[in-house]
Amino acid sequence: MSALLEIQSLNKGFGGIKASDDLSLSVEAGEVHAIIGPNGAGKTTLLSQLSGGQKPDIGRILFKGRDLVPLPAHARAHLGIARSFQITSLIMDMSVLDNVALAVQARQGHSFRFLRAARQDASLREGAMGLLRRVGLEAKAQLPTRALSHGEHRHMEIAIALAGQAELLLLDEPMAGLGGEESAHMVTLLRQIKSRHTILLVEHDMDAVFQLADRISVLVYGHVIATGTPDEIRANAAVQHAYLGEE
Amino acid sequence: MDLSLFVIQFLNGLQLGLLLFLVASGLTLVFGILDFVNLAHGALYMLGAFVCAWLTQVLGNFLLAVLLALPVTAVAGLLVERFIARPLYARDHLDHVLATFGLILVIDTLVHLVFGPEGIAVPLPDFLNGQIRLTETLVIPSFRLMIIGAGLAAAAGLYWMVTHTRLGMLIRAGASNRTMVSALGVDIERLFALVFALGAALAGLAGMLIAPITEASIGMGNNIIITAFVVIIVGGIGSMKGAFIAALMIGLIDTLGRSYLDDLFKLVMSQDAAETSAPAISAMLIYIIMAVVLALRPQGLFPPKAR
Amino acid sequence: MTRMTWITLTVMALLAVLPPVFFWTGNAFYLDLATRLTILAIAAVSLNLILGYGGLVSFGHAACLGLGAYAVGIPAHHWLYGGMDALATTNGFVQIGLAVAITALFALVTGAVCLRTRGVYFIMITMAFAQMVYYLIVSIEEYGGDDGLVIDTRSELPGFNLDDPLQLFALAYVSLVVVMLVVRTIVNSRFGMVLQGAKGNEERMVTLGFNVYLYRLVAYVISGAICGYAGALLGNFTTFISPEMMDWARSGELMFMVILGGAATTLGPVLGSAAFIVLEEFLGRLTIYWHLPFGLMLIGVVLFVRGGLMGLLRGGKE
Amino acid sequence: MNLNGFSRLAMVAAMMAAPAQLLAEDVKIGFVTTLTTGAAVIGNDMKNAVDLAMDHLGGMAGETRLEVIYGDDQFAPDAGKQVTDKLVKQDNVDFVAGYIWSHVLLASRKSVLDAGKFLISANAGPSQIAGKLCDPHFFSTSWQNDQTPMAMGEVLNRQGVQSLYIMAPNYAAGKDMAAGVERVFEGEIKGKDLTKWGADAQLDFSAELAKAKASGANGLFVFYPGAAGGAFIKQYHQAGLKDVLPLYSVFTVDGLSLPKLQEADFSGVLGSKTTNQWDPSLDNEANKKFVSDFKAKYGGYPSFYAAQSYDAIMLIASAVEAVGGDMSDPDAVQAALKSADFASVRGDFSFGSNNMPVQDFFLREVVVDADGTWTTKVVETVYEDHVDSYAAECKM
Repeated sequence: MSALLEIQSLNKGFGGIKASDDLSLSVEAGEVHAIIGPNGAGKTTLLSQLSGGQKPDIGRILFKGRDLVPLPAHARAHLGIARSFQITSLIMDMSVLDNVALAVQARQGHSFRFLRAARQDASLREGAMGLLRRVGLEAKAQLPTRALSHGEHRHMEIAIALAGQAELLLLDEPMAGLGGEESAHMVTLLRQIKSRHTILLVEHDMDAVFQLADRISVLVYGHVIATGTPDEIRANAAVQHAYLGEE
Repeated sequence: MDLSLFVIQFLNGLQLGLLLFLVASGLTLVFGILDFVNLAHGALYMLGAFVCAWLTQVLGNFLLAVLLALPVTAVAGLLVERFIARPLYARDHLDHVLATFGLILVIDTLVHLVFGPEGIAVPLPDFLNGQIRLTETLVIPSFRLMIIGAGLAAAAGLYWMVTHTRLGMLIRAGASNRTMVSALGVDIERLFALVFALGAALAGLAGMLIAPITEASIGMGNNIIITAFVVIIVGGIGSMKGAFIAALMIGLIDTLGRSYLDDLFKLVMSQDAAETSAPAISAMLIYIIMAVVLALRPQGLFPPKAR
Repeated sequence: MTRMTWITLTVMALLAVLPPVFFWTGNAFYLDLATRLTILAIAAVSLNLILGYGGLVSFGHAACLGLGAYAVGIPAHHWLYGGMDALATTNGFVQIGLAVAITALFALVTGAVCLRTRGVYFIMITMAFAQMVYYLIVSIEEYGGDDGLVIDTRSELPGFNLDDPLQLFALAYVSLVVVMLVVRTIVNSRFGMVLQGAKGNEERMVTLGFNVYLYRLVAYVISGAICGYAGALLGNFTTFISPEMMDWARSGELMFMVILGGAATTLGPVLGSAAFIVLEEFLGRLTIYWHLPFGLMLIGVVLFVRGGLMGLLRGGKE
Repeated sequence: MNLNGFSRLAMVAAMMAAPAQLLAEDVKIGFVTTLTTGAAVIGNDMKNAVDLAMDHLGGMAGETRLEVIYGDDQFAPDAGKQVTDKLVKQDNVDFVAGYIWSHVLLASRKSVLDAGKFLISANAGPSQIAGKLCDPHFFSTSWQNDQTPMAMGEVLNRQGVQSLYIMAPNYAAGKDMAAGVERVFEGEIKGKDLTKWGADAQLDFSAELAKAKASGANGLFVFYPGAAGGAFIKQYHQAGLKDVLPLYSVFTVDGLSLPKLQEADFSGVLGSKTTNQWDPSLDNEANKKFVSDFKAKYGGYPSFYAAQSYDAIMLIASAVEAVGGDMSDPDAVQAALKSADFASVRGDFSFGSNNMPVQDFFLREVVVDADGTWTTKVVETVYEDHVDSYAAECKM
């Protein structure tokens, strides 16, 4: 296995706080790599730097050997990186189907097409319906997005992330705010996805992380203090200190 | 170039800049802390001028009239806050712009109804009505010096308030983190109302200071409000320091542009063309500056720290 | 949706039929009012594309209206009074083509700068550019400066005599219908979906891989060009063009028309401009203090009527 | 009664025609002026004068009832044109009179003349309309813009003023006024400033006054009509320029600014000189009646705007009476207007070849009247029967 994503000495500060502190990490193609760490460890900031929402102060992000740092967010998406958001980031005024169709549209290339009605475009509609079927939201396709529950929104996020057929999925806390049954449902869904995509997963739900992840990195104050298989991480003293020692 | 003329024009520019600052500081407070776009801020400026002018005619004393007119404009600000701004805080800027655009029409027409269309002249006490001779060739109207003095005093007062008082601390905190302020258990509604009233009083004060020069006239606020917006955009919304620097900058550029641009233009075009295009181009200058500043720094010169 | 379609068709049919009836029954002034309304409705529809569907609150749209009018006025001025022979023409195709080209270019250049900013900065910088054009025109003595430009001759188009108020109205009306259909098509296309998506959630659209800036810029240019066309019609209608047309208050009125009628709807801007023009005219007849009820109404609409007139017609639900 | 179908029809037709005939006996006058914004102070003065003229006429021109419909131009040419269109097309007026502002008049001119109506300017007199845009159906009861400043230029020459600084608003009339004084003045022009005008006019003249003073000119010529006039005078005095840079103004110190200046006690304005074609102190019957009734009704001196508006209504009334209220023959009405057969408050009055007045111009001085009110009186006659400079350009 070769490294699909190689993060080298990333630094990012806000005022006096270091959100990323000499952060290095590599994600192998095909693995589910989970990032865990206490609140404020800089997990979301890391994802933002990967997807292009924020620029690192110093450091390189190599995706298939190419440095992403100078690229704007939309260009990174074209290279094959998709992201879901921790706080649900959907277009609430649009229907469920429209949200996913836009993601399909994005994959199909530029959208400087002014004439044909997008809502009658079979390639968009069917693609989007297929994705909704995969996440189990087929029946709710025509509803306005704001009418759906939180758990359903999380599933929509996954459908949108999948639409790009991206090699690398950046998932920011897909389980956040989900109840027990919904969580189980999400874990099943992610298991299915796992075979086809490389996933960088930021997650607080440890049960889910240990069920899904091939490898786990632990982030504390913007720095990776340990990387390893779930079993290795369970046994790691530094991790136990970071999580339990300060209680 | 005539040095004493330049000094006089510089002082004129300073005076305009300070008046702009008084209007812009209120605007940037309301904007920065309440996130409310108040186009009608200029109408409060006009209201200040009219109330003060009327009180001067009734009481026969300009300074007394200013003291009484200040709380009146503050109350006007409170009313605007309560009945128009407050229901709109949660809405987007577009709604703010439209509602306060309507408010301008309302206030302009009310002033026309109450005070008549002709505007009110404001007589000054004798000691403010003369001139001060700084050197043989340097003579400046004493009232204009007083405006400069009052403007600087207000700026200093604001600076002290923002840096040294509890209200100032809340204002600073509010500009960068609204949820934090409410988490501190501060009554955010009262804070907002207070800030709005303060902004109204500052705008009113500017109107009172200019009234003895230009008279209180309908629509005078529409003239200055756009310039004041330019000031706070250039300075960075919510930044008192930015407003101060940008106001002085724009006051000086505007005045010096009006003074020297036609001479400059005469070098490259006919006298007539220079005389008619210079005033228009000098009016354009401030917008050009704003566009350039925003093109280079989309958040203005002194953006407040992350919100 | 069918109900909305019916309402739209009814309103557009009334707008087609009533003005000529006024004209034939000796109320020529109401035909003029309808022509003005129709032309401003075109401008409002163009603004709706970026404001309603794109979420881009342009406070300088009147600049495009004015530029379009001057693109008619300046060639006509030279044709009448000489000078700048290359520009002197009354050919409607040239004048209108010029109006569309100039406003598209203006929108391209200013949009490229403005779209780098967000929120209130965007509102203010669009206004700043409009003010620049305003003062630029004021400074050009040849074209009347502050006093404006009286053009004693209208654009010449084959098959149309624009000096005939009925034909001018017909041209404006047909233009409005075409522009409404064009904007509707754009909005429903893939391009339009991106534009609306970016209004709803810019970050999401960027992460999906859309260069939102570029899509917005294209929409901005289209909107500006349509508004320039409306300006060319307006110049032909008034035969008097002044910098006043580009005043920031005019831009505010265009915004108000869109909001009053209902942003991001096909018919909304038309209803809004109709309501605006009719109110202005009839309140103005009642009292010279008509700005008072007008202003109060504006505030009332913003405070209490979400979704504008279209919202009311839909029966309150969004 | 037994009517056959035809006579029934005829009766219906007659009934429908009847109100039209009644209406035709009323002659309607549209009067466009500024009733909102700060400039409404001028518009109201003009409106007062029109109302007074209608009182004096008893609302009748001979046997014909007159009706006046006011229109507000909002101090903007496009709004002025719009309201003119409404008066012409909707109210179907026979005359459109008024117009303070040159640019409003220029914008509205076509709407009136194309409809075959008569246009009477009660104030604005841009050079174009006296010259190449002159029209048989256009008349003025005021002046061509250049004339009054030309008279002032003549005064300056007579007084031996060597050099001059000029300030005026940047619009049609401002440019004409500057051109007028420049045409006649024989000394040196040290500088000229045209300032922003309109609804958001520049009212703080600090930079310009400083320049004027530094220019070393012997005199300052200004034109600031309406509210701007008062503001200008105050700043002129606050800057202490009275002795350094004497003021020569046109249309700036008038019946509108003087009461406010008196209220604010700017006594420096007393004795200042201005030129005009009319003055409240002019000694003729029409003027005495106008001024005393105006003072009685409105409690203050009329301004020259009022005097010109009063004359405009009187001119129209004289023409309507001459044709016996029959507006069907435009040529007859035109001829009746041209004969100017009415008693103007300025005394002698006739129209030149371009339908602009041929009239005297006076030098006036600000004085205190017997009741202690500030007003003006005539010092001397500068021009007699003056014809404007653009009459030759008018091909009519």
